[in-house]
Amino acid sequence: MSNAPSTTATAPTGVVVNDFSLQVATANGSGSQTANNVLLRSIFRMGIPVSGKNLFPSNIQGLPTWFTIRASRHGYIGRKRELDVLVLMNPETAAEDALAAAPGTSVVYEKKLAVEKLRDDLRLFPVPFSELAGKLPLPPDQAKLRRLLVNMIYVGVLSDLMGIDPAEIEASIRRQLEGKAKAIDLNLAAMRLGIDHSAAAFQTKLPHRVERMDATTGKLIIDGNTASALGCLFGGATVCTWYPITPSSSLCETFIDLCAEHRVDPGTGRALAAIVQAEDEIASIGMVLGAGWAGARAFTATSGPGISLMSELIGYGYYTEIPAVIFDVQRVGPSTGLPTRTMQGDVLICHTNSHGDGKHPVLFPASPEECFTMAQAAFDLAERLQTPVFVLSDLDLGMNNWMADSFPFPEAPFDRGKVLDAEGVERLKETWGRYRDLDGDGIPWRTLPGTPHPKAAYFTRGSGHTELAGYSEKARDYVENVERLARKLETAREMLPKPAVEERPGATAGLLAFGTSHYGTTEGRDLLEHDHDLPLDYLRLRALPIAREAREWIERHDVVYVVEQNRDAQLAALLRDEMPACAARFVSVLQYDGLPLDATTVVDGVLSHRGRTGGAR
Amino acid sequence: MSNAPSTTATAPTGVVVNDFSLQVATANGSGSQTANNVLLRSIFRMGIPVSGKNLFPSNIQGLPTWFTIRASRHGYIGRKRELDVLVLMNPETAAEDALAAAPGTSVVYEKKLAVEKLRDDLRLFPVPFSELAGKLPLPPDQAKLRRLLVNMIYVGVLSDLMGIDPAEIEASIRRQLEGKAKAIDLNLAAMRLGIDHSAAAFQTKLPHRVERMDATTGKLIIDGNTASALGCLFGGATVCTWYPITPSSSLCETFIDLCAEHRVDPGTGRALAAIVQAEDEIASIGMVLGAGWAGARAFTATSGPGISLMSELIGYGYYTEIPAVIFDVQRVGPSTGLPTRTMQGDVLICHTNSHGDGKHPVLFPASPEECFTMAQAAFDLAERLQTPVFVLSDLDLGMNNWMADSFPFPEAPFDRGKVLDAEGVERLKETWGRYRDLDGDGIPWRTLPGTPHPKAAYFTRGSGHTELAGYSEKARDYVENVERLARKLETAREMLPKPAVEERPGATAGLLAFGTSHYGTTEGRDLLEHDHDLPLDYLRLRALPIAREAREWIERHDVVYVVEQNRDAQLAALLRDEMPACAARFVSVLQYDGLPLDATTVVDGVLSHRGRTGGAR
Amino acid sequence: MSATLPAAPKTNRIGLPKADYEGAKSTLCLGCGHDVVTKQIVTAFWELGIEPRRVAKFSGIGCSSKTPAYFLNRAWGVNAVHGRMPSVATGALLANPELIGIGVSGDGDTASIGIGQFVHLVRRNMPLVYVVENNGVYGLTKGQFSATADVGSTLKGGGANDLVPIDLCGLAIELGCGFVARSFSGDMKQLQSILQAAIAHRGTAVIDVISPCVTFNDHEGSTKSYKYAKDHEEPLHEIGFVPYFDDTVAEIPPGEVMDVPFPDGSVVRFHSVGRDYDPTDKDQVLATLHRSRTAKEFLTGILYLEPEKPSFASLLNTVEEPLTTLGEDRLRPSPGMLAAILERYR
Amino acid sequence: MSATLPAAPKTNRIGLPKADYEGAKSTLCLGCGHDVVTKQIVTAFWELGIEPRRVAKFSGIGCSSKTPAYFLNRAWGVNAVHGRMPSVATGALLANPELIGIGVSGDGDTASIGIGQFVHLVRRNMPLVYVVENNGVYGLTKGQFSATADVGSTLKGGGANDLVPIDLCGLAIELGCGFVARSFSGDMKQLQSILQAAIAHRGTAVIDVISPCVTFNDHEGSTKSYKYAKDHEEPLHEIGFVPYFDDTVAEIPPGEVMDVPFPDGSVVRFHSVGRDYDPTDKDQVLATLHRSRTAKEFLTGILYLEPEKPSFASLLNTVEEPLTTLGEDRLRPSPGMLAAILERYR
Ligand SMILES: Cc1ncc(C[n+]2csc(CCOP(=O)(O)OP(=O)(O)O)c2C)c(N)n1
Ligand SMILES: Cc1ncc(C[n+]2csc(CCOP(=O)(O)OP(=O)(O)O)c2C)c(N)n1
Ligand code: SF4
Ligand code: SF4
Ligand SMILES: [Mg+2]
Ligand SMILES: [Mg+2]
Repeated sequence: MSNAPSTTATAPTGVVVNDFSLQVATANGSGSQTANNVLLRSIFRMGIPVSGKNLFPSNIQGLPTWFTIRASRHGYIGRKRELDVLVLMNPETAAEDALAAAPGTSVVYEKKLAVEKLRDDLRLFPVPFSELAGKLPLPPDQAKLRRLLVNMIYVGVLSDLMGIDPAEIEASIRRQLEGKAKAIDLNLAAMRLGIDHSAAAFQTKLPHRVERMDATTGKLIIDGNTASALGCLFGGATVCTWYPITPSSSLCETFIDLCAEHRVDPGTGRALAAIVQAEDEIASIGMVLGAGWAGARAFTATSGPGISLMSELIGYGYYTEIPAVIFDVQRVGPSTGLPTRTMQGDVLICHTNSHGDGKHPVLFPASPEECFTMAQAAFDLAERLQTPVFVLSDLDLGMNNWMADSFPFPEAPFDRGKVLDAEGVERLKETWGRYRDLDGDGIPWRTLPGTPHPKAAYFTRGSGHTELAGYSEKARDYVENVERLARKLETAREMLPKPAVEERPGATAGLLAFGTSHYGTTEGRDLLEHDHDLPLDYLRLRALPIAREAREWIERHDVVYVVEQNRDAQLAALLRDEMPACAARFVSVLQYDGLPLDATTVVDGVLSHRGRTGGAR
Repeated sequence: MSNAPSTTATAPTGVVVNDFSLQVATANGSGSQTANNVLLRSIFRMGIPVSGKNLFPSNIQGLPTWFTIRASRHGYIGRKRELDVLVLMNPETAAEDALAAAPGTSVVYEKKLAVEKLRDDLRLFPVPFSELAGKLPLPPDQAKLRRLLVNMIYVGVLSDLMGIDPAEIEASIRRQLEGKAKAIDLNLAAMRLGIDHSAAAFQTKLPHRVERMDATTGKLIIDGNTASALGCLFGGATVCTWYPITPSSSLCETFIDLCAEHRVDPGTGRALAAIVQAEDEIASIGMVLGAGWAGARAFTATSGPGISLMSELIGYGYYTEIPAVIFDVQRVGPSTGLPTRTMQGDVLICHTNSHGDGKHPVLFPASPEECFTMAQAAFDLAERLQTPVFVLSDLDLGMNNWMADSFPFPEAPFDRGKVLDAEGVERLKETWGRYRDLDGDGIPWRTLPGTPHPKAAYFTRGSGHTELAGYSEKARDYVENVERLARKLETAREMLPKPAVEERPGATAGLLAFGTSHYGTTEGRDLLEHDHDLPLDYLRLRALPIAREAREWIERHDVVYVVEQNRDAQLAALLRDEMPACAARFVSVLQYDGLPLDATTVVDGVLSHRGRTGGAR
Repeated sequence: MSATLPAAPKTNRIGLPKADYEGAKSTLCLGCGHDVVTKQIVTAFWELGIEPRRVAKFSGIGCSSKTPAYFLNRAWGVNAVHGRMPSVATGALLANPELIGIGVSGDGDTASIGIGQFVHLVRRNMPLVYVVENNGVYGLTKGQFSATADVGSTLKGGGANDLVPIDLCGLAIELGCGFVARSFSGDMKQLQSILQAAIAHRGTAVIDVISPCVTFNDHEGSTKSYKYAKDHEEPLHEIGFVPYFDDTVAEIPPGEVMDVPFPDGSVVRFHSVGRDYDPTDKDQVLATLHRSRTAKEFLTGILYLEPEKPSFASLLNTVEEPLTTLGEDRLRPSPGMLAAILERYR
Repeated sequence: MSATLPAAPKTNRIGLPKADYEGAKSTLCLGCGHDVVTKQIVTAFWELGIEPRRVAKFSGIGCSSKTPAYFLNRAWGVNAVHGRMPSVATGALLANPELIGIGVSGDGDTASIGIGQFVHLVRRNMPLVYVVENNGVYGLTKGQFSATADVGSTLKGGGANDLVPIDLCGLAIELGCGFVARSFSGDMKQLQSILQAAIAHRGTAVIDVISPCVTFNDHEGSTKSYKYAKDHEEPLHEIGFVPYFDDTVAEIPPGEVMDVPFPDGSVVRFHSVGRDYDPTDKDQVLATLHRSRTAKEFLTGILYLEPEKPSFASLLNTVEEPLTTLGEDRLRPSPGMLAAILERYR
């Protein structure tokens, strides 16, 4: 076995431009986040579609962490299973990572880790990172800072090896460390150290190159939770209650920051929003329901365990018809599961939440811009439909950095739904009842506490009630009420965001995805078409219950591949129930290993089904 | 309009023997319960199949209550929608009840209520109950007691009008009031007062008559909760934790009483079971899981709101693989709903409980004897499968009095499942891992805390873990683990109670029911066969996930009518997901008004579907 | 025909008759303590002349929790789920701070399933009159012991409680609650003064009212029966509440007097009944309470009072108007602002 | 080659080396207070010579709640869900009363989401050593304030807490807990004695250990930092724990001494450090605690001790052996008995 590192290896056979997946392996809390974000942003600033995914442990310091940057001139920003470039900084995982790499993978690594002893079929770039860091002009007591700066050295190395413009790196560092002059200087020095070392040490560069293009103008680099928080801000949320839980915490924390800046009453200096860190999730949802009942736009954000805990009160909100917005940033369940991995595992529990009957509107944002727009839509829908509305994001969307379209300014006024003021009560007082369906759409009219009219008040209860909100155990009152609630869901169906559809002429089978399954699915679809001559139609579901358009689309296809990130094929189960006549057409393509869905899963899933069914289109 | 009461009405056109539905309308807390039970038991003692259903309000005193007794020489003991005999004692509901009665209904009523002013198409039997009660030999300060005894007067009246043997009434009173000599005497006096008055006042008796037959020998009159509690006693439950909630409370309260009698260690006088009234449902299930983890047979009983609250910990129990038995005595949801009405509304939430993926074994007892046997089976299954097991009863089964088959003594020893003692650990120590599938059935081996072997201990966590119970966030560990859990559910499928099947030669359609839907469904099936010439096969599902036998049965039928007591057709949804190829065959027949399912619902449901589909068999 | 006109009904300071403060007919058992408390609540709001529409009523689940339907029909009410009234009330009152919140709960609803939310409500000092109708049992589920049942108190069917009770007043004081009272549904006058003072208090006001369950816990052997409470009640003081709008001097018997003023100008006047008791001295209060527990005394009165304690609403420093009424103009930043924010993500 | 044999490892009274009491490698941050507490737990069980397999470890969710995996590998452990450790522990210990239970929780796990179960655990006096590793923040979710954060304490990123903290010790004492201690992960000797005494106590033993979060709450402005705790710690006494099997006299400095005996013959010996403090006088204890809060003193020691309080296990009066081992013979009534029972339903 030759242990020669790649400096002496043969030159790269072919150069690949703007199409690679790069993974940096470090330890949690080692400060690599800044370096990785600088890397990401530099590529973005060079006009190349890019995304960054942070694979971090459920601990605070010391455990392995991997950051993956995907650049794609084709615009693919989902996770790619195959890695092209590795940066190995963590002694704990270096061997395992190196051994798992595909032959030919380029590996930049801390020289001491001696990866060359393990493999001779990789392109190896050993770098004496800690030695280099020792050269940084720092007083000896700044060992910790030195450890941080090591990370910026690999940024420099990659700049040289891959052609990332140092000017963009510099600009990114300046932006990232906004105003901290000393830190900026040190980081720039570290970067240059990396560039210089690499330039001298490696004549042969990486086959994966970065070249300027123009595909990111006007785009953002942003995570979904920030986008959702912005949606709440622009959507007029005034009450936010939360209990910290990964991966949802940053949604509310960002909302707090945004409110500190944008929700201060100019006259009095007082807050235009009430934000409460509750004692637990049951209290958060209780407060949201109280606020929604009083007439505020209220939301909470949580993840699976929080949804489980909220179940009783969510059912209460459904039956009492109180507007509420619940962001579920999904992580891997069941139970505590893998708190720092991604999953689409709460589809079923959210749509059918609580005991007894009940179905709830669920929105599926697939991108930061949809987090922004759907957050706003959720408040409109919750107030219009008078019911809890779920926004189902996930860790991948919520916490990772995505290249995103810019966010449109919302021109439409808030839809506050059917609220009667004193005048309205006066006008309707003979016919109005809190739970009476005056319009045939299943949605009753409500009044807000405090409305100055002696007939405006009503009583809210989670037990049986009449149209006039009186207590009732009568069979007929109950049946009429829950049938109206079912009718209301049909009304919702027409109001919810419509599916996004892409057709291929002649395709009789289609792929159906939602949320972040979009990325692997669309990329897989392209691969199926180009590499396997298998064009497929595509529908991205944007809400539950499914729209008429989605039903019709499904009816038009012989086979519908339902792509989900959970074991139990939860969406497929709901679709089979919605469309029994089409139940057998649904073929599940599943990934549930906690990693974002990749195109290979989709390609393999579809092809293996084709194999099973004879390969017919 | 003639106001003539039935004493002057024409004689009954035809006598109907042992086939009627009788309803007594009183007020809650008025003490009619004793009288009604005496009535029920007297008919039972005369050898006639009978059941009693109490329709009571969610309050303690003063609101309307209806008690229905159904006697049927054919053995039908489900609810009958059509009532033959009314006893109207409650001024609050008399008019409404009378107006709702079908023409020809026999009505016994407190004379003061003047029902004759409302209808002339009923058989009317006015009785001056309070006047008669005045004649009872009671001191004047015993007004309350007098109000109670009024109820025994209507028992006497009905005895005379319907032919209920006074000797059996007397025996029933003696049994009901066991040992309370004075109370027995007074009740007997009240009964005789009723008999005598009726004999004198009404020459024409009721067309519905009671005649001795021999269909109840060896049978019991018992409610499902008592039967379940007995099942827990004989099933070896040693830890019971609970939080009161209608309609489940009596299950645990009976268990407490049974333990006081049968679970006292003869040597020490100390308890052989720990029973805790917890502070809420989250604590109850937490304690059950703690006890199950330690190796005890532990259970809790609750209803829908409790299940919602328990969701987080149920998912924990699933993922950590801890035995637990949860009785859900269902009531009407969503939310607080109708706490004193019945429903099968928790099928979905129980089977798919909690966030993330997860499916749980659910047993469906349909009778007291199944409450008894399935309670025991649940402990065996929970320990064998190492997972929470649900026993899904409902208010109708749990709280009403049913004629039931006697309970078989359980001869088999407890199945404590795969537990390794010190010796076992020693033997397997090289291969054993807490979550390792040594047998290929998805079920690992566990050790109990305290086992004296240095390698016996392991750590239980709701987060990701390896086969050796170590913490893990690795994709492969996670996937292998949840796939094993899925495999375990397949093992469960084969172990769970098999469906009960009844075939009709040549039938290509079938009825599928579960739990208390059994009664209305089988009666409806007979009606469909006899009155509409429509023989149908029948399958009663006894557990989820469904057995192979049930799948095959479904595959053999073109149309499967799935009868459920909920709005959302929850079981049908699960079946469609289980058997996509058959999804379109499932036709739902639903009743969700809080009343026990009746045969008319089934007949109407099937016929209207037949109408829709052209009436083909 | 000659007939005198019916006398115009008596009205309060905002011109409303008492009937406008009543609710639906109670469905509780005849004689239930809770119905008595309901009446006192009606009277308190009426006497204070508070517009019914400004009141928001909250409860959990239980017989006690049904009562908000039985008072102030013209106020909005929420019958939440079991034990979660505090969070629902908190959300509503944060959303609309103009509402005057009153919550009614039971000992099961508060001390058992709801103790967590109770603790955090008190910790936040959310302005809410929190009445616990304490009967030591779960009435609505037919008489099981709750967590406030005393050691040795028996169930109707026999069986004595052997777990130490949670003393909600002691707990609230220890948690820093600024208004903690205990009363008895049989002591209407005292309860009335306490309720009025509680309504004036701008923070969480905990009132633990012993309110006997005549159906399940009013027997010999119960320590929450009418008889037991009557026999053992020990008022700490007589209480007079003088609302800010009242210039008449409160009619109080002679004796030692201590006035505690409220920020709005109302005054709670304590008239000693022989005891040396200072309701503003926390340690003395707790020690007295503990002694009384051992002595099986049933102390009533405003046990602890600290009217100036900052409430959660003030800590959050939200605008004075209801958040519910704010429109796009106040809530939605401008297009330019959106552009500026997004610039950070390029 | 000449080499001396390695010295045989030191063993405890049941002959086990300390290594047999250790756990998996910690994954907490370097310097986290929780790791220090872990070490003391290892030492305590080792010194007391308790068989590891007899110990049952419990926790909720949080950095602190991870620690049961880091001690006593040979004991069974349960990492439950957030805030629900008390119920899971209760169930396990009722099922098998031979187990010695120790629970480790965080301030978020206990005082926020878990306060309800904490209150009821204490109320039941379920035998369990309940260690709260209190750092005033949610470590695992990156440093938000918990319900024990002091007023005025700041977050790392700025922002001060303005809600009054829940004092878990004050609460436990008010609820009648028989063993309430507060300590500091930096005061290893005291913590060791407290842990040993707690393990000997047959009821709930609450130990609130200030255990700094070096990553999120160890800065200037925090009142739960190492520096703040060190600077403000005020031990109430020195504590010596003399286990029942130990006949050597505990080494204590001269001064005033108070011995509190345990039912098993162990003794907790308090050595006054100048203060007049009686840990068995509840009112004095509470008043001292309240005064110290106002004075911003950080009192440590066994604040309150009442070793004879009956535990839940004894109230339930279950058999002494584990319920888990009982078979059909003890649990299943006879066929005749079934027949007799059923006869009642005919
Ligand atoms: C989650 C949940 N668990 C249990 C119940 C059943 N339940 C209804 S009321 C009640 C207790 C009420 O007791 P308390 O609060 O003391 O009120 P009271 O009836 O005594 O006035 C219980 C346990 C419920 N409604 N919801
Ligand atoms: C139901 C639920 N909600 C929220 C979380 C997220 N979470 C994990 S640990 C934690 C707080 C831990 O704080 P603390 O108990 O003080 O422990 P520390 O990390 O500070 O030691 C939270 C909120 C969770 N795991 N489960
Ligand atoms: S059961 Fe008790 S608490 Fe409930 S209404 Fe009747 S008397 Fe009142
Ligand atoms: S984050 Fe804080 S509490 Fe958690 S391990 Fe690190 S130092 Fe300890
Ligand atoms: Mg009560
Ligand atoms: Mg903490």
